[in-house]
Amino acid sequence: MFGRGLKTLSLITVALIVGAFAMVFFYAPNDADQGFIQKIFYLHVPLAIVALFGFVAGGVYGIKYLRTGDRLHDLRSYVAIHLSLILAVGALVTGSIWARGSWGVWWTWDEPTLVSFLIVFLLYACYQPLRFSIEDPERQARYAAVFAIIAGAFVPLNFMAVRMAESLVHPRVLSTTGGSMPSDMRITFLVSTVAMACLFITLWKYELASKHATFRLRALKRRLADGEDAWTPNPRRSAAPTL
Amino acid sequence: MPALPLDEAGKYVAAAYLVFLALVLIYVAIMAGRLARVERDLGEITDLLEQRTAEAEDDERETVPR
Amino acid sequence: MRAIELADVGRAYGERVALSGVTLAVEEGETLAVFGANGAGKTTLLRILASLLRPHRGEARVLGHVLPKEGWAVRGKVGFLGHDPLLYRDLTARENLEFHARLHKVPFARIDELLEAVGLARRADDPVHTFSRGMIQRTAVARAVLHAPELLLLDEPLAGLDPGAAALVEPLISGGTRVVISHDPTFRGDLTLGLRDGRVAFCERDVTTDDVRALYA
Amino acid sequence: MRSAVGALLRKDLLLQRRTPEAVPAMVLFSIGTFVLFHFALDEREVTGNLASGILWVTLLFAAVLGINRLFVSEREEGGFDGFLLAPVDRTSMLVAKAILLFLFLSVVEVFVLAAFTILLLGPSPWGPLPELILVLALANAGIAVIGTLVAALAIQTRARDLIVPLIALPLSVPLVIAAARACAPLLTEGGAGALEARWLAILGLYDLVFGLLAYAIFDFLLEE
Repeated sequence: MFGRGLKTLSLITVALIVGAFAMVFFYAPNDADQGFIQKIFYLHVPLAIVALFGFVAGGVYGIKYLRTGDRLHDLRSYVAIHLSLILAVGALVTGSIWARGSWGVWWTWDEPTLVSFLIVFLLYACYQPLRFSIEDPERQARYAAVFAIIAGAFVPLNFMAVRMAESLVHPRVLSTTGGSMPSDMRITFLVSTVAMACLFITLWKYELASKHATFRLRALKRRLADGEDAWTPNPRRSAAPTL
Repeated sequence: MPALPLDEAGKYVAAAYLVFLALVLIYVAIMAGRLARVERDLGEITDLLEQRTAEAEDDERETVPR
Repeated sequence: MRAIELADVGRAYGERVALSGVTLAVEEGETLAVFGANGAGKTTLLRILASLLRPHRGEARVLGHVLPKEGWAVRGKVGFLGHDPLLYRDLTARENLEFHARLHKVPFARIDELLEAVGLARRADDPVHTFSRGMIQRTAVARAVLHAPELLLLDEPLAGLDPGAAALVEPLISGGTRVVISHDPTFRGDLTLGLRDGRVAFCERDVTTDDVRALYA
Repeated sequence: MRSAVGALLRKDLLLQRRTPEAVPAMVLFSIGTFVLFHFALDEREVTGNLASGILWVTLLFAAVLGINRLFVSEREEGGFDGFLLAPVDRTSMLVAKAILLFLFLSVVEVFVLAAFTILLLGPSPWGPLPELILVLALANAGIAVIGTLVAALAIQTRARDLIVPLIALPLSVPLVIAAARACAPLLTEGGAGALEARWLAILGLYDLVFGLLAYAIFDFLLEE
């Protein structure tokens, strides 16, 4: 059921990613200030933005889980946060590389996106340990949803606070997205972001389909093995949700 | 801030995009591992099912001659 | 009205199924006696009836309210006495009871009455951690019946009590509708439920002591 | 709900008076941390940004100690069950515990601020005291709300002592940013600087957002 439309979506994603990267290198002009290194921007910022939305989506599915008690929502929330964590690692590493290339240091506290991401990453890195340290699957799902909601609300607040706190001394590309950024750069950036979002959705659906299939398979195996009802829970303890 | 020359900047840009590629590939590798487990589980289920049908046939054979 | 109606109630903790397929009905004013070896699901059943645990399957009605949806309506009408006395060790018996009296909106006069009834009037202002096991149990009984509940859920209410103390406590916990977990095979209620490995072994009005003993074999 | 909150608070304050655990530990911990900062930084006196930063990091770590203890008596002595059996609104537990944590922090801060002035702080904090109290109160409210949520989240897990600081520290980053930046001009040598309204706005927004959120979702942490 989660696999429906996955093939089309994958093809669209591939086309968009290839197109976006082609635009980055062959269409968008080099940045006037930073030169070629600014090409990292088209990777780093979409990664960060999509991870951010992924975290918030995890919170939204957390709310849905608490309202309905449907374990599938817990699964959706878990997979969204799990994938966003991976993208956040990508955003951190690419940001760090950009800082090294631009300013000669691996880390800079003057880039609010980067600093915020470190904080958000540190918070969400607790998500899996929290899940893992709760044995009862129902309570695990409930507490994980509460965490996802708190953390989801925390993301924008944190961004605001960090942005206010950092003095904006360095030339920052993101602040120019609104006005002075040349339109060909802006279009490239938009396409890259859409491509990244598509990649996220594809992987999300992919993992949902995979996890769902695994659960159904396990349930089938248990039923065949000892004739027990399908509601006998999964014998292996894990941070991942069980259905 | 002076812009980095292309040959210097190229390394960093390549590194960043490689990080992205590596992340996606690692993800694919992990999912491949999961797929292998699903395959194994499926094999076990098939075996169980065959075993069951074999037992059922044996039962029938025993009861029929009587 | 039936005080308790259970239909195919079950509950699992993670991988372990603690209770399954419990179906029974207890009329108002009756006593349900529950027997079973350790880990047979007695405590789980009691906690479900107290709305402290959510049943995973089946339908549970307590005092006419469906659990867990109408748990709020059941709360405050049941008196629960589990293994744990639910008392703060560093507070005195009176302070503990006052805390619960405030939560249940019970006048404080009732506290003195109950402390007198369980024979603790003289020790009422000593911290609970100085109490012996029997005294803690007596305080816990007072706590459970503080708000004059319509339904009593008792897990071995006389455990650790000497005959004198048991005689004091007995009148407080008899009379109304009750669910009593017991390990005394001679104990009898109007209805007797035997649990084995989370499943119903028997649930009848007439059982012999041998039936009950067989549960522990 | 008010009577339930009152009952819970009265019980907790009574317990705290009989066996003072959290507050003395938090105060001692803070003073110990100041001594450590003195040697680690090799400074006799601190002012401005540095002073504000030391104060807030110390207060936050002390708060984590209090957060860790917040629900221990409920869990170990059956307080959760006793509370859940009563016909009261479950959110009253959140309100009572958050007020309790707020009171803990306020009492601790009285001692800690005095100790800080004596041990490390250069300029006198008595001039800008009203502004300081305003910032402390706003930040305390935030820590109290988020601390109660985290404590309730962690109390039922197996790795409680690990989960609390791991979650509470990142969550309180905006609080520390705003509180430390707001206090920095107040603790500067040669006359206190003005309090910047934007930091107060962040603190207020944080309190509001997490207060409402906690109110909406706390029930789910108490079920079963």
